Amino acid sequence: MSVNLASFFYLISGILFILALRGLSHPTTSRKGNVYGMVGMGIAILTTLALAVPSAGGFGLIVLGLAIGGGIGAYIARRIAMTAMPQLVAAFHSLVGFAAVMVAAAALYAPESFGIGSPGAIHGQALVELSLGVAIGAITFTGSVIAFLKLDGRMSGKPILLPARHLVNIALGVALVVLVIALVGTESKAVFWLIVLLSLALGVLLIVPIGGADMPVVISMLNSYSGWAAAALGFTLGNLALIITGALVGSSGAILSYIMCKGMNRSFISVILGGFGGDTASASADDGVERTVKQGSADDAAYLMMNAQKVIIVPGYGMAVAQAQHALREMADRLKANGVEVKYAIHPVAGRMPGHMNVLLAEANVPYDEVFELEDINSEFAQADVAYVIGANDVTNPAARDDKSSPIYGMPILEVDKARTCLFVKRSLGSGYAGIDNTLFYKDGTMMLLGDAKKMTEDIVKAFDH
Amino acid sequence: MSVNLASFFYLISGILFILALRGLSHPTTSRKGNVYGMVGMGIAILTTLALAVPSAGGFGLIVLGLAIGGGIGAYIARRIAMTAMPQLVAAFHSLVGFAAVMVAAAALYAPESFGIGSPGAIHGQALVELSLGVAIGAITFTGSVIAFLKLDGRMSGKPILLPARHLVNIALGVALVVLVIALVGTESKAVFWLIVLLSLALGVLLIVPIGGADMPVVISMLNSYSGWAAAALGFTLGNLALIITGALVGSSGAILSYIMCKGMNRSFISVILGGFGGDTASASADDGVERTVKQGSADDAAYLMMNAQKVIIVPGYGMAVAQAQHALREMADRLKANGVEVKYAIHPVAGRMPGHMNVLLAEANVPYDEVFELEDINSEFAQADVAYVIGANDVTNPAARDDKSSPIYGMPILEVDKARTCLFVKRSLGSGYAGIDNTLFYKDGTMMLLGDAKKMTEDIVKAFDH
Amino acid sequence: MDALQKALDQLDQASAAVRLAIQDLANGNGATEAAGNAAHALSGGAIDPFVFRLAIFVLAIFVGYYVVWSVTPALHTPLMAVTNAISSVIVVGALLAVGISATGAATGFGFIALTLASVNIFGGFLVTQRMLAMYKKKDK
Amino acid sequence: MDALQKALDQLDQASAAVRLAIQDLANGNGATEAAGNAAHALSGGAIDPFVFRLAIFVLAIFVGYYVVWSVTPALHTPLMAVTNAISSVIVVGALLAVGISATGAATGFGFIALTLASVNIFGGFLVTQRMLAMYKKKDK
Ligand SMILES: NC(=O)c1ccc[n+]([C@@H]2O[C@H](COP(=O)([O-])OP(=O)(O)OC[C@H]3O[C@@H](n4cnc5c(N)ncnc54)[C@H](OP(=O)(O)O)[C@@H]3O)[C@@H](O)[C@H]2O)c1
Ligand SMILES: NC(=O)c1ccc[n+]([C@@H]2O[C@H](COP(=O)([O-])OP(=O)(O)OC[C@H]3O[C@@H](n4cnc5c(N)ncnc54)[C@H](OP(=O)(O)O)[C@@H]3O)[C@@H](O)[C@H]2O)c1
Repeated sequence: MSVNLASFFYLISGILFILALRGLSHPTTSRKGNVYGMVGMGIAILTTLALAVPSAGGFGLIVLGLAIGGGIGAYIARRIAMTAMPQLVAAFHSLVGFAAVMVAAAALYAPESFGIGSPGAIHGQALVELSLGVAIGAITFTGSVIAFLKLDGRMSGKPILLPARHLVNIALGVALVVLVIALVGTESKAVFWLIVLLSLALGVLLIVPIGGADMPVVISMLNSYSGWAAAALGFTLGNLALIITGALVGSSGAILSYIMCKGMNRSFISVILGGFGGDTASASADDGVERTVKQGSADDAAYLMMNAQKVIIVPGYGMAVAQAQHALREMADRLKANGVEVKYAIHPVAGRMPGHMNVLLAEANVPYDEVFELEDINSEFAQADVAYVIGANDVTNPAARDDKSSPIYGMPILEVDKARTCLFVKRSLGSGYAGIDNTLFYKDGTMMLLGDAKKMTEDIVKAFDH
Repeated sequence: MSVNLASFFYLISGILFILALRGLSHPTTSRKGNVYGMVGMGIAILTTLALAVPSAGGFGLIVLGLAIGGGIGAYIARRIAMTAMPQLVAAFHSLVGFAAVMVAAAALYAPESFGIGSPGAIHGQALVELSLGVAIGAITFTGSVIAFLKLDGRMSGKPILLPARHLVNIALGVALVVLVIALVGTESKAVFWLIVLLSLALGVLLIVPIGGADMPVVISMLNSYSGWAAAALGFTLGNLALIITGALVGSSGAILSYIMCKGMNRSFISVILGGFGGDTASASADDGVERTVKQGSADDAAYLMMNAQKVIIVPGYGMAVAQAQHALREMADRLKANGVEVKYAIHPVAGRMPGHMNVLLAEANVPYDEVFELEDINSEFAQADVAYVIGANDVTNPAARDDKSSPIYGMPILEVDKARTCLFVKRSLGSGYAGIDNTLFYKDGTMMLLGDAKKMTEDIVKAFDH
Repeated sequence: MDALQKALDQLDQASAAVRLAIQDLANGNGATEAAGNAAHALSGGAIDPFVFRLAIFVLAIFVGYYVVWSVTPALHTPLMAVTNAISSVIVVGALLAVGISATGAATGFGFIALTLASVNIFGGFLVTQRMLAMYKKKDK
Repeated sequence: MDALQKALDQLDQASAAVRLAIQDLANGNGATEAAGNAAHALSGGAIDPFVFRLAIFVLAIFVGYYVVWSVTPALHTPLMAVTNAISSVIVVGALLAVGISATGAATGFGFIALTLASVNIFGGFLVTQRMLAMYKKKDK
């Protein structure tokens, strides 16, 4: 295949990736979009094979690699539980990081294959590029691994605050810059692997001080970085598909981080500096006021909701933990069958990743046109008889609206306190991820339904039959 | 200046043009956006001068041309009445078309200056490009001139339907293709000028059958075409600014045409084939039913509005014709001073160009946050006491909603008939641009205020004082 | 003259051939080198600028699509005026014709194009500015 | 060998110089030609591909910005999954390493990269597809 034709195909594949993201503007077009993405990837792979025709042995290896990787990928994709999406994204992400490191290493060991010079005489620009790619790739790798462990609960979500960590990080950063310069000067493989090592360490150190629930921001951020790294690699390879993809992924990660930070009313910097959340110590409980809590049973809740005209369901992280989405859907069905109007309200940072709740509800067959975003439904709570808050906490906390001294002040909330009755399904009176007491629990119109979200919802469904 | 640096600057200028359009997403950012556009143009011009340094004589000519053209442009921009915007855009547009023809001619006569070959040996690709540019440019020129004449009222807005026009146009088109091939083969200047001549004729023939009020669609369409032509020229010159600008202008024209056609519920093809509108013969009046019209005076209107709680003003083309925007603003001020809530409702195709009404209202100092688009205000008519329809007609015609046989059926309308009282300010019971009788005139809640829009509005303001 | 030109051409070719042979010799590995060349070509050296321009053009259409749809309808008239103004960047062509042209005719055409485009540039941007200056918020 | 190379270089230069002289002679108009050359350069022959790539990169960022903002929040999780999948287009680099590499180490690295990227490609697109298949409208 001629180089020009190949470039043309790479361009097409880049455009198909754009169309893949574009499809996500609506559920109905999203499926077609995903197909565009797959076709784009297929074109990129076939074009590369046609351009630099591999030897027979090479071809065998390629098929083997694709088969092994593809098999594992397909297996995981089929089996993974929807509630584990945040972990999965983190895990996949670490793979991209490691793959980038390996590609950079391959380029260093066999520069002729990449057209960037010959061993011992690699172009300077390419070396700079390589080291950038490898450093960001390695940071992405370990960072994502930590994020995965924290999200998957294999590691405590608590921020681990090492002493003098900022200093250590800065020192590592400076060392990396020096090493990169050394690499460009010497093209030494030892220096290269030293860069890899330091970057791996930096990835760990950067992410451990960040609380578990901030991991989505971290993943998005690393995603964005890896996008820029891919684009840089694209410059070296002169590959249009890679340049375009890098820019897309880079923007996507940055925008999602921004959306999350805005949803929490926190600055990106404060997230990255870490130390937030995880410390469930509620320093706020002792303000001297005697506070009473109205506790209810599944029967009470069933009675209240059956006699309501409009119920708004507010799911949160607890619903995901309890896997309560199917029970919830059943409850809603029963209510609807009885003429109750049911809607779902989703906060932009409910759960542990953007869109987390939407996926779970979709899994439970909740039609997406019953699910509303914060801005679209917030005004309706005043007309609702019941707000059924299931496993959500921070995203309903009125302190964000009313208490200027609260650390979450300014974060937009779902105004469930405007509903006639507010039902809270959770296991305790404990606080949410932000570690802040929710005054709503002690309000007049609130009834606490203490228990596991799934169990409680199932009990309510049973109570409908009494 | 090195070529690479120049390309870089052209890229920057292209990006500044993107930012110029981006600024228009909101009035507050739009002014800065316009400055970006100017800077982008400045960069493009200076870069060209630095790259291909002109001789002293050439430099003198350039300054002269810029001074003459710039002076005229600035003078026009300062003096033109806001109501004449549609004409002005058409006129400016014809200039771009003619400039494109001249640039193409210059390239043919002095190909070395453009780096596309030497006289008698111009690259084939460049010749194809040139002829494309010159043909589209010439069509844009005469087409825009006709559009200008129709919009400015110097030529009847009536569609001029020549016999066998489609046949003639097709024949001209075929002849053009043949001539382009001949030009590529021979590089003959005579053929070039023949192309110019035929294209000029085609421009006239294509546009005369189209009714005056369809001219905005025509202008947008020609705008879009000229964008694609500019992009093509950009390919030949290898000029990034030109390629990017061409794509932007091309998209912009196409999207505006689409928006207008959708606002009228007509297909683009039917607009281009022409023959619509202008024939004010109302074939509909004689349906045998005796119809009565309630006519009112300025005093009646003043009384009604002063005692209203909410008045929605619906301006249309007649307001522009009558230059009634300032009087209207005064009326609104008086009403607001008396505690009446006043809002403006703008239909996407009210007036004679997209956004026409908004500019006029802005000129009269109406704050833009009192002005609403169709989707945002249509539900409010039901709560309004008075809809004050001034010089608008088609955009309120309920036939578009209710009468399946009407030629405008399906066009979205402002539902002024939902308001308690509907006041119509116009000079007669005649129809609007679409030539369709408006049944609303004969409805119970309607009161006709027959007269010039400006005069009537001023009379109402005077009546407030009685 | 033509003969001289031809001879030089042949000389060039010969020198290129020798050069290639030396390289092969130096590497002692023709096959890898060839594959490397393909990859190197992939790295951009040999790509026709047309492909790049096409990519830029296509991406600019995407940008145009999104950027224009995000324009608020209230500003559609200024949008038409400003696209008019920026499309006069065709003045770049006119500048080339006037500044460095050889023949009188081309200079003349270029001068006309320059003058017309200038009307548009100044007129377009200024009238847009005038319009935009009128859009005001309600003063509270 | 080096000396031969050098000699050939000089030969090339000389031939280029002669060629230029002939051209000037033929035109009899050095100045115009020079200006023309500048314009021709402007027409792209000599532009560093880096500039084009930069343009493509910048425009793609604009496209990315708009395209991602237009993603509905309900699909932000699939968005993360699919960006993950498409960023594995880095597999292109892995293919080069495995397919045409000379040294064993590079092939090994390439193979690892290829396998990992494949996990991502298949896993990413398929899990996205699985998620998207779940989004349903209310049936009327
Ligand atoms: N989504 C994102 O993209 C994102 C990104 C960054 C940060 N965050 C942060 O994550 C938080 C999300 O808010 P949220 O309201 O969804 O969650 P939350 O505030 O963390 O509250 C979740 C609640 O669920 C309850 N819960 C846990 N397991 C449960 C079970 N099995 N059954 C019943 N209840 C259970 C917990 O209370 P008990 O222990 O009493 O049961 C907890 O209070 C916010 O603070 C947000 O800033 C989210
Ligand atoms: N805006 C665009 O971009 C665009 C594009 C393409 C087509 N169009 C078409 O243009 C039309 C626009 O609708 P529209 O409602 O604004 O206008 P319209 O339907 O054409 O009606 C304008 C009315 O204003 C009245 N009028 C004229 N001069 C007047 C004066 N001096 N004082 C008072 N009244 C006066 C006329 O009635 P009298 O003669 O009785 O006074 C006429 O009925 C639509 O049919 C639309 O499809 C618009």
